[in-house]
Amino acid sequence: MKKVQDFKVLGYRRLNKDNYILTLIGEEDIPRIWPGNFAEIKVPDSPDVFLRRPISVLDADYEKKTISFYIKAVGKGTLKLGRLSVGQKVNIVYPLGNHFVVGQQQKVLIVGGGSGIAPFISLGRELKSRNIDTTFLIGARTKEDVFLTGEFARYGRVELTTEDGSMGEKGLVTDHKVFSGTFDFDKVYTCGPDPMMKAVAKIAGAKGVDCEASLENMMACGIGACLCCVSPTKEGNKLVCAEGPVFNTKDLLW
Amino acid sequence: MKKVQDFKVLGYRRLNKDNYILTLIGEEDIPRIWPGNFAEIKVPDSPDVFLRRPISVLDADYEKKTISFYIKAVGKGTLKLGRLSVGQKVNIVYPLGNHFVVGQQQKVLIVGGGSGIAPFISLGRELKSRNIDTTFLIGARTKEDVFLTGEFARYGRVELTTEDGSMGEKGLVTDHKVFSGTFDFDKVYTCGPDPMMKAVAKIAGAKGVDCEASLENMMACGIGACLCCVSPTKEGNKLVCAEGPVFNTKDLLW
Amino acid sequence: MVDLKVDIGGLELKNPVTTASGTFGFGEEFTDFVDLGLLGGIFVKGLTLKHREGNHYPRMAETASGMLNAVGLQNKGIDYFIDTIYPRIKTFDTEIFPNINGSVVEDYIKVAEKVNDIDGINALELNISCPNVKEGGMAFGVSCPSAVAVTEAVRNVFDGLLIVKLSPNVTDITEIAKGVEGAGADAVSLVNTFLGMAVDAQSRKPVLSTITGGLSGPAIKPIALRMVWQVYNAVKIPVLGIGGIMNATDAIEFMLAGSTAIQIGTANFIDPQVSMKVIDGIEDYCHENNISAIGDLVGAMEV
Amino acid sequence: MVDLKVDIGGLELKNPVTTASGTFGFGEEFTDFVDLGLLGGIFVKGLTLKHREGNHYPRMAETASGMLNAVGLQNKGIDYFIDTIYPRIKTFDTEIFPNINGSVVEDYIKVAEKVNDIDGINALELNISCPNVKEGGMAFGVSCPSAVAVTEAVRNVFDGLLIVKLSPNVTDITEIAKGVEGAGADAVSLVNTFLGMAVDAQSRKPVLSTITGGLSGPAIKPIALRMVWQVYNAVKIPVLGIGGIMNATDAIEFMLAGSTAIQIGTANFIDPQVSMKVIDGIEDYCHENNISAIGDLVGAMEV
Ligand SMILES: Cc1cc2nc3c(=O)[nH]c(=O)nc-3n(C[C@H](O)[C@H](O)[C@H](O)COP(=O)(O)OP(=O)(O)OC[C@H]3O[C@@H](n4cnc5c(N)ncnc54)[C@H](O)[C@@H]3O)c2cc1C
Ligand SMILES: Cc1cc2nc3c(=O)[nH]c(=O)nc-3n(C[C@H](O)[C@H](O)[C@H](O)COP(=O)(O)OP(=O)(O)OC[C@H]3O[C@@H](n4cnc5c(N)ncnc54)[C@H](O)[C@@H]3O)c2cc1C
Ligand SMILES: Cc1cc2nc3c(=O)[nH]c(=O)nc-3n(C[C@H](O)[C@H](O)[C@H](O)COP(=O)(O)O)c2cc1C
Ligand SMILES: Cc1cc2nc3c(=O)[nH]c(=O)nc-3n(C[C@H](O)[C@H](O)[C@H](O)COP(=O)(O)O)c2cc1C
Ligand code: FES
Ligand code: FES
Repeated sequence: MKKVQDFKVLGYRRLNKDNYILTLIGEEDIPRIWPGNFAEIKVPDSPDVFLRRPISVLDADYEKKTISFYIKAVGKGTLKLGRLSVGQKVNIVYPLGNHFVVGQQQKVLIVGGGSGIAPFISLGRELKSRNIDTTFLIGARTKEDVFLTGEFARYGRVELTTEDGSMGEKGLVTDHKVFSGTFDFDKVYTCGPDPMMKAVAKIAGAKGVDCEASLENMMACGIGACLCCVSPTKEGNKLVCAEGPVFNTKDLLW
Repeated sequence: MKKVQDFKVLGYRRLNKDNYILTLIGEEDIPRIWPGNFAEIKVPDSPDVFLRRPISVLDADYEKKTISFYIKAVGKGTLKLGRLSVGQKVNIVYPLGNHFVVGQQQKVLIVGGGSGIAPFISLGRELKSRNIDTTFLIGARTKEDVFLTGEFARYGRVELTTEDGSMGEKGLVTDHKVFSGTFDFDKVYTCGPDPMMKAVAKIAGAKGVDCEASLENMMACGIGACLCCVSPTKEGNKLVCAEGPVFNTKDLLW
Repeated sequence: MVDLKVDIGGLELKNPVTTASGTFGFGEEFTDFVDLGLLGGIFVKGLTLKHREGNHYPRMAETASGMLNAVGLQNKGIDYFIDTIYPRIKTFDTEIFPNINGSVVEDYIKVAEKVNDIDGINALELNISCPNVKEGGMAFGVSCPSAVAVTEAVRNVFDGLLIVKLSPNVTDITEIAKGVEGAGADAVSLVNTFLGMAVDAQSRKPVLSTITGGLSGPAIKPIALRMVWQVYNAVKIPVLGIGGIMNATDAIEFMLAGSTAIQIGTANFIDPQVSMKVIDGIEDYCHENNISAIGDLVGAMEV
Repeated sequence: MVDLKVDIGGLELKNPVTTASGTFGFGEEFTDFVDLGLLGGIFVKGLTLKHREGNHYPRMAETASGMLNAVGLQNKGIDYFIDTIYPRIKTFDTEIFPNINGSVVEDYIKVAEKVNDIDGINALELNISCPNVKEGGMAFGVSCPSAVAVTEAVRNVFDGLLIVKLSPNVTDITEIAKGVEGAGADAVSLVNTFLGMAVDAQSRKPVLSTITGGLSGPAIKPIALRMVWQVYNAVKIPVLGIGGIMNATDAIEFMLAGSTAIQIGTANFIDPQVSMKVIDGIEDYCHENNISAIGDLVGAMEV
């Protein structure tokens, strides 16, 4: 059940200059949120931000009625969301979109880059609860851009790559050793920049392993009403907000 | 010299539910402000307020670099200006418009109503410094709407009328006894709702006393550039922001 | 009690608040947010004869108090609507208005014929103003002879209430309105989106895959209001006002300017519950202003 | 060093940033805020043959990301400009562009003749798009034959650079642009304001004394950008882009869409110093993007 709800800013956790976790607290019950679901956030008090902004749900606490987002400030809206006052009202529409499918896997690989790591806390917890062996492979530019590894470590092995080699292996995620040698994963989940996801999907495809990717897209409504968000698939154009954001990469024209 | 300047909110003094004094503090020198001058305030963080809002300068402290405004919340902009956080940035263009002319008077009457009392603190101070005998006649709806009388009392006699008689004489300002009996003022200054100013101007005119009124108007630029603000006068349409807001009522078509 | 019922050319709506085509899906997308049975009506997403994939990504750009879209009538075609979608949504206790589109007059006729045969459909909106398709669309709506021609053609095959949706991208919208009135339209709805463009200064490319797109949202409200008022004064058939309506006050302004009913578009994206709030707000306004029948507001602006 | 100089039909401006007619007074109003000598040029407030009182109050309404104005060409007449204002402002080290208006072609001719005789004036802007006057104004700009007629008439008597200011309230702005190009215009400027309306739901009256007014500000930017791009592709003469430019990025978007120079209008009310900030911002953009001559940006949008 989707809903529109007013929350209040509970607080921030600042990860670095541009990255932060925003936690909101509400009064109503939070509906069940699945790993990969997102929210459409109305950026308050922002004359130049007209539309809502889609942001993945990082985590939610059904007891405390809190919900949190991991946000990278890239423009007007995400900058402003990082500068609200505690107690300020924030209206969100949530939970939106489909979600990562967790099936009868034994060993999964999660590949995240940039703000694409957000869905993977809750996905990791879900996998762990089902005793599925999980490896998180996180790619970043430098060690300053590596976040949440402590959280990921609770749910599985954590591997890192940085472009400058300042942490983990040097290079892109796809250069990482998990992809060379034996590749005994039976599922890959990925979220991050398009080129990264495409490269990961290609490798997974080559190895014959099922791969799900969460796509980004410009969105207006987030609920499948405007048909503004679109991704070409083998079955024609699909709505990223309603038929996605998670797609099985074998259905995409990648 | 007019300027555009960033200030910060220093604080509020709440007069009642809708009326407040907003004080801003800046870092630059404040140019000389005359009684009747106004500022064009950019309402921060307000998606539905596009244009600046004209507000009379209530007072300024050249030493402390503060400037204050007496504001009545009547709509989007004035509501928001009453809800800023301390330290929040506010950009203003000031000082704008002409001002009340203080000449060789002996005894003056100041008639203010509603938010029209704002220019009269600094005018009263100016008159007092020149030893001019000053009477403030303030009209309000009820005693809850009577403000700043303590300040006015520093500079002259204070007379009050309220529509419900809850303070001062009952009735409109024009019913007040200063207008009956001997009327020995040699100048009248007025600011407030149009009907009030017109009535005051009519009496002053009948008594042959010079009268200046500060007019309100919808404004876009506040600096005489857009020609959006206009008041008909005996010499044709005049710009309220640049040729006013203070007019000698004998020049108006009242 | 305020009587909110309105009459558009013989068709009665519960209230003047409807949702605009392309901004409310098929209604189903909003069941979590809105009690659809409270709405005056739903104008469903634009339909064409054949399945259309729509335009390439990106199809959307945010602008000051508005947005550009270049969806390009993505839909599965009229038959899919009739066979699969309509059976699902016909149970909603509100008026369903198909919005029909075509590249050539023949297409419009074929779609209208099919709509004419749907049980339970009382009206259709003839869209001659879509700016986002290469052929047809807005081209019909910006020339009076072609607007008249397509209206006449559809009129001949459609027995229900015919609402023609006008393009604002014209010098004189009253000319087109009068033309389609003469050609048998029972009502006109306006405005569709304004043809606009967004440029990305960094990449030095257009933001939209189609270069230009349709502008909607509060940015266009003043122009839309003006056009509604002009058309209201030019024709005798009812006018449905559209363009940047975000709240009840906006809706009332459109009614005062001459709208018998209004359509809410882009606002549904900002607040999926806005349509219900507008209904409530109109009712409150009527109470406060002692208006017993909403129809009294239509065209009541004193000039 | 970035070369910011631009050439409009033989007239060189220091940079592409000018201020739009009716939004910058005669420049004098901004001397406390702007070093006028830094501007590419100033389009002064609209001038007419005779003194005009303009329209009644209220003349202005705020709208979403924009405003409506109904000033109605209040001015003291061309002779007053020549005798009193111009002598004061001619010392500014920037190009002064008179903006001329009329109710009938004869008036335009007379004003243009007078402007032709002013020493130091190199160009004029022929406004055939003012939506706020009962006679003439926009009526000239929305019909191709009349736009051509007034352009030809003024061309016959004016020797300097003739810039024709186009109305956006038309079906096909390229038709009018091509028409005035053929009639001898050296450049076109666009857009003037869009005809809009505001209604006060409480008083149930129009907000403006004239009922309708001209919409300006960022709300109109997407439509203005589209028109600039269309006109740029339709004519060979330079295009001056106008419409909702609030910052350097907006200005660059207009240049990429085909503007040789730009005019800043409503933004001057929001920030009286915006014109200087736009100049600085354009220079920064050129530095960051290794553009050595600003002219390289004109029409450089890759489609
Ligand atoms: C399903 C989904 C989940 C997302 N989850 C997260 C998340 O958890 N954390 C996070 O930081 N970001 C997330 N994003 C991306 C986020 O929506 C954009 O960064 C944000 O909308 C940018 O808004 P802005 O106002 O800051 O930027 P703008 O000023 O609007 O634009 C800045 C830049 O971002 C690009 N951009 C704008 N909107 C989008 C968009 N929707 N998708 C991609 N690029 C865009 C623009 O083209 C421009 O280049 C998600 C996007 C989607 C679609
Ligand atoms: C020279 C001058 C000095 C002023 N000084 C003060 C002052 O010291 N304190 C104070 O509280 N107010 C003052 N005002 C009035 C103040 O500018 C308006 O109340 C304010 O602009 C309303 O803005 P808003 O966004 O709150 O209202 P909106 O939501 O824009 O409108 C609410 C109502 O106010 C009316 N209104 C809007 N703008 C104006 C305006 N400029 N003048 C008159 N009515 C308007 C509207 O028509 C509407 O009815 C002054 C006005 C002028 C012209
Ligand atoms: C994303 C989007 C898709 C649209 N699709 C259609 C459509 O299929 N058919 C149609 O007649 N109008 C379509 N429109 C136009 C709207 O119905 C409406 O006329 C326009 O958006 C102006 O109203 P608004 O400002 O309230 O959005 C669409 C508008 C948007 C924003
Ligand atoms: C208050 C006001 C007065 C204007 N007066 C004139 C005028 O006298 N002559 C003219 O050609 N354009 C006039 N315009 C139009 C502007 O020059 C400009 O074309 C329009 O405002 C669009 O630009 P903007 O969105 O940057 O304001 C006026 C605009 C405004 C807002
Ligand atoms: S964002 Fe509207 S359909 Fe996806
Ligand atoms: S507000 Fe612009 S001239 Fe007065």
